[in-house]
Amino acid sequence: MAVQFTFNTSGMMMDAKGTITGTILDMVEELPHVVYINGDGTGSGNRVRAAFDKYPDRVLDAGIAEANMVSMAAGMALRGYMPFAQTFGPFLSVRALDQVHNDLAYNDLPVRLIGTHGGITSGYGPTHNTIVEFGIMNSIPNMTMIAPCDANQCIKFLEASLDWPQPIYIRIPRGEEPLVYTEDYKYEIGKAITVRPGSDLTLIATGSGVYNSLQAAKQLAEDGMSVAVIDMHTIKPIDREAIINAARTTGNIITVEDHNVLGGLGSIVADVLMEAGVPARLKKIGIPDKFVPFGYPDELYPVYGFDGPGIAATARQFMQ
Amino acid sequence: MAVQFTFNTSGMMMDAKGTITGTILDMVEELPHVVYINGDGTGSGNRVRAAFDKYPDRVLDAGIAEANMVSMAAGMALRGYMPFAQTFGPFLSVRALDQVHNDLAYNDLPVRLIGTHGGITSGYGPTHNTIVEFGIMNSIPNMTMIAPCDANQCIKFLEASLDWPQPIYIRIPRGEEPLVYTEDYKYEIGKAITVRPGSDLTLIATGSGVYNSLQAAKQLAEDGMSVAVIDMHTIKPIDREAIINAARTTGNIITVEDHNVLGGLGSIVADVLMEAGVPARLKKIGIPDKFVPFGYPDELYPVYGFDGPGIAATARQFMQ
Amino acid sequence: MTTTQGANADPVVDDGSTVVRINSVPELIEKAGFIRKQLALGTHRIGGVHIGGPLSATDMAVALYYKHLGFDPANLDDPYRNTFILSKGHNGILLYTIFCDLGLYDWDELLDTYNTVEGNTFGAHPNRLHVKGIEVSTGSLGHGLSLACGVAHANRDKQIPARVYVMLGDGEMEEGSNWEAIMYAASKKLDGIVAIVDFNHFSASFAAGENIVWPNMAETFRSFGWDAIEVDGTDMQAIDEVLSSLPPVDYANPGKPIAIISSTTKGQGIDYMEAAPGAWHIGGLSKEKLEETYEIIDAYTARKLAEV
Amino acid sequence: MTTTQGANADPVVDDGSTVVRINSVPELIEKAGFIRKQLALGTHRIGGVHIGGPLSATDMAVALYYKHLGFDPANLDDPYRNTFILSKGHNGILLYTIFCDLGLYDWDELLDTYNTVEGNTFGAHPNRLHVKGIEVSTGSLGHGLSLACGVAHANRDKQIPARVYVMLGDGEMEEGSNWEAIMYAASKKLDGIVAIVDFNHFSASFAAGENIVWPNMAETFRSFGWDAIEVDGTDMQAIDEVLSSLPPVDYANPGKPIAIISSTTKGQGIDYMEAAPGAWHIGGLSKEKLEETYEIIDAYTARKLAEV
Ligand SMILES: Cc1ncc(C[n+]2csc(CCOP(=O)(O)OP(=O)(O)O)c2C)c(N)n1
Ligand SMILES: Cc1ncc(C[n+]2csc(CCOP(=O)(O)OP(=O)(O)O)c2C)c(N)n1
Ligand SMILES: [Mg+2]
Ligand SMILES: [Mg+2]
Repeated sequence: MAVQFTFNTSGMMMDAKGTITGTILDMVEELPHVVYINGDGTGSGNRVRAAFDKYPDRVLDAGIAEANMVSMAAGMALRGYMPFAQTFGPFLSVRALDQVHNDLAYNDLPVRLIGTHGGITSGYGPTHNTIVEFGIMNSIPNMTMIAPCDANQCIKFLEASLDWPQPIYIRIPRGEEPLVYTEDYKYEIGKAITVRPGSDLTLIATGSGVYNSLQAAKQLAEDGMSVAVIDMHTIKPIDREAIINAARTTGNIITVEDHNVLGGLGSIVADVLMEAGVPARLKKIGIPDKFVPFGYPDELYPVYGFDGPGIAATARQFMQ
Repeated sequence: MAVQFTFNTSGMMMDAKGTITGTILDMVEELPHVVYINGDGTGSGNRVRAAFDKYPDRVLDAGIAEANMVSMAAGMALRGYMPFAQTFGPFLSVRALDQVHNDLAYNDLPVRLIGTHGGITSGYGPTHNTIVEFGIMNSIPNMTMIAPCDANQCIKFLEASLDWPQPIYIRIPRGEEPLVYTEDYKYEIGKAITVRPGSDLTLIATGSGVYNSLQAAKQLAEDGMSVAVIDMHTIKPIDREAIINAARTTGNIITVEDHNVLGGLGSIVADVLMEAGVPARLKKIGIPDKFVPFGYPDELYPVYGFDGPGIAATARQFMQ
Repeated sequence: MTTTQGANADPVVDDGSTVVRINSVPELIEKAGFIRKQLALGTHRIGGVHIGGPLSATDMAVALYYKHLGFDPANLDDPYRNTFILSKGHNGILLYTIFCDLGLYDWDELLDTYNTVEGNTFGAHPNRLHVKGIEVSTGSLGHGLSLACGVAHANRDKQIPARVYVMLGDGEMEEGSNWEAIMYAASKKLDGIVAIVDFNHFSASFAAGENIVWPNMAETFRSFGWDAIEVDGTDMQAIDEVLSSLPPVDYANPGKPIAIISSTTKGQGIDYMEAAPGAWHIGGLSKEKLEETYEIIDAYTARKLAEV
Repeated sequence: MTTTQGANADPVVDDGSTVVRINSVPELIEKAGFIRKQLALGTHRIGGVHIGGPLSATDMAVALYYKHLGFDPANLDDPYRNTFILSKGHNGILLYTIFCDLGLYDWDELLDTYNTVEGNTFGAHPNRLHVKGIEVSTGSLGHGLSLACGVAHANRDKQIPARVYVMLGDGEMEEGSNWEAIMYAASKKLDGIVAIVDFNHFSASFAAGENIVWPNMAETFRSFGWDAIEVDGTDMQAIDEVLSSLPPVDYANPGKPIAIISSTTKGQGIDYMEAAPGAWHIGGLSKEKLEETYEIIDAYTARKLAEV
């Protein structure tokens, strides 16, 4: 069901990474089974360090040893704990993949991995970017893959995660992202949210793509195009119904993601549509299967056309 | 262009793993830049051990340390060598993924990784199976992903690989697979081979799926169904033309792979078709996104319907 | 639940638990002989089983499961239990064999359905979701110590003074992930952890020192801040003494995590396997060979009994 | 190609190469002072640069690039060259700065285009496909020693007696992959490898010993079969002596790979950074702060000069 939201046009920024960390530390205080694990990111003189000192067995720092970090989290989950382990995305989803695959997915343990600097937002180049984890987690049984679009949704996701029995990989950007949602809303893992209705074209976006897609939709509205925007915050399990519905209602779909276009949201949408046999036109916006240059997203997003104007331009071309 | 082959109905078995190893060791003898690296698989009293003793700097065994194995191979490639590194698939594609991603793909070095026991052929359960590497490698820029269908094709692939400038991940089954090809043929990385023409339905298969698909096509021919079989030995870069052509000529496609149906060959085919906007019906045969029980392929393949009769049954249903 | 541990059983508890505790070293040696014969039987009935590693780890595993772990088949989820993690997961058959002996499973169930889809209980690598008594699914080497760090943190968080025993292979120690866990465990004084390296002098391909060289594994552990004890892993008396001598887990006065380097031979107890450990990493036995092998094991067990 | 290495340059070769060789310790110290100031300039002009690590590694890098490596800007692909691998890739700016000084690049190119799409040469982590003189692209920690194993095998296969220097961080040594390479290099006597740990007593978050504890890193290396040398990495004289004392690479008489544990402080040479290494893992400098920082560096350099 399409729930309607006014989206935040103020461009108000909020730190997704900080929000997540803070929320988990709140949980640590309230819930004795919640664990927070960092990987040499504890810092000093901050709230994480204070918690690290206060809870020596529940707020941990594995150091620069991500394999140990992930398996250790699994070890705590074996004893009924729910660990949230956070560091740069590639060091969880790529470096520690054997641990994710075996100790989390195959053992089916409710560990939550929070990969920061998702997509090309790191600014630190391909070793610190992760344009591959949608594809990776999609192929691993038992995994759930989430990419919230703003700091508030991170809180919603964290609450929802407490009841989710399986391992979750959550990807967030670097931090300081514009807010998408202004009003409260119901959040459910695996249920896409229609943030803007429309009848000509649907933008199916995830993570940072949602805000940019809303900007594009607004621009396109000025041209008289009615553009729906779906926040596909859950990449796996994918919301097939929402995709099929988009195909049926608008017939034209553009996917928007800060991820390799091979194996990412766009590919998953294609997969769902082909399997369902619902005809639709599809265009994917994302990273064109290459290692991107160095630079921050402000500079890089326009290069790959997933800032608002870039998405709008692609949409105009697609709908000609 | 469809080249036609008589396929091997004798069911003659040939050891793909042994063939690959033997061929690489031949190359080591002939080509001073070829390197062979194993991961505690050198054994004793065999040809690999003899070469290991004879070429202490070109036939190596990294021990049970796959991360070091892959990066070390990259180090040799930095100096102009072409290393072939072979061990169980998951320990290359999953365990050492950070090394594959950064030292091979990002550094763009011509290392060849040979992941054995591909798919669910290991018989050793999910820690030794790899039903994820098509999805993984597909999302990593610069990677080439190959899955030969028989021992002879392994030789063809190895020859072709000598001129390929980028890193390659090659997946082979456990060993002792039936031969698909009897006659000689031209092999090119990235060019699918139509091993059997047909007009009603196309089976697009890879690896062990090719032989089984040919068996199915033969059975279906008896029912009067004209079934084409394509050997999609290269998963990345995918042969778009072959897929689009199959959609245009038969309109019905079934993909056959020993891989998770999420992110594998079937998903890639769906992606290509949606992007091209060519209408076709698609059905994917593979592992249904779960960790499979323990057992050998003889027992497991029928469970997932990718033995010959299983594929034929799916095809009959699909074409009703 | 009653256990079928045979004549050697000495249930010492009266709290309704079914913990088996064999206190006598000769009886432990006999039990090890029995387990070896059952492993041989499995190798015959199943074929293609990892056998060299299970045999070298048998004495240590028997000392643990029949005495030091306090393993309670009727209370597998006891939060106060000691944990055993089989990091070298390819030795799953060793645990299944012990579990059958302890009454958790029938012998025929193990021997008829091992590694079959039909049974899907006993895989070539142990799966915690399929096999009662398995703490964690393993198979990819180099995970057990990290998992143990997590369990040890959990125990300490709950102030449960339990041990976490991790069984590793000498070849397995080549995995770097182990060393991450080793430096972490020492740094955090996770002294409930006992790493047992079944140093059977063989990986899947190489005799110790033939490829990767360990100058002195105990010293290496110590250099990371662990205590390390070297023991003859074929001497039940010595094993029992080492396991008995471990200091108590006392969170108020934390010590160091402890490594036990247990020196053995791959295929321990079956001479022709010891002589060709590479061939017997995985193997199968014909009916005739099985009979011969039973005799070899009996003779070995008798020798070991004579030594105490 | 001519180099612009300034007054300290002492090109000793006459074979057409442009190798820079500064033999005098005071001149190396002066060069280190100059590099530190250029790093400070970069930190001002660019902002948001990894700075603490580059500063602590400066003396070692200067000793290598201006003397011991025989680095030849005009002959970067020389198959006989010594190799330098920056395993702690986040210190790329240190190499770029040296490369500018050696004439491989213009200062403005570095300072104006660092980490921009437009330039796409100088990334936050060095990319061998974009930057001349970079041997291998790094950034994910714990890869350099394994890469070095490959280069060392290649050199030995061709009987090229060259060295492979790998610069690592103390925090980086927490990655298990390093220890795989360490056991492998010792086992295969890859004695061309020199691992230099810039032990600056800080990772990104923790002072040494605050989280992961190293009882004695040199001992740990030795336990794996390496030679290990501890040096004051802020004392150019000592650095020069250690690098000069390394035995020749002689494949007929292989020795052990060598670890140099170089003791430094994160932010070395800039007192306010040394006092707050966590804040200066990455940093930026205002114009005023830059001027002040130049003075601090000059004073530091003068002190170091006075000590020799
Ligand atoms: C990460 C990983 N790499 C490789 C293997 C394949 N493998 C299974 S057993 C084995 C040899 C193990 O030797 P060791 O640890 O000494 O065990 P044991 O001798 O006790 O059987 C290998 C290489 C694996 N299971 N996991
Ligand atoms: C595998 C990996 N994990 C984490 C990081 C993030 N990271 C970059 S620098 C750094 C701290 C490194 O500390 P150290 O090795 O001591 O370097 P230095 O003090 O010389 O800067 C971390 C954790 C990384 N680059 N790679
Ligand atoms: Mg062994
Ligand atoms: Mg440091």
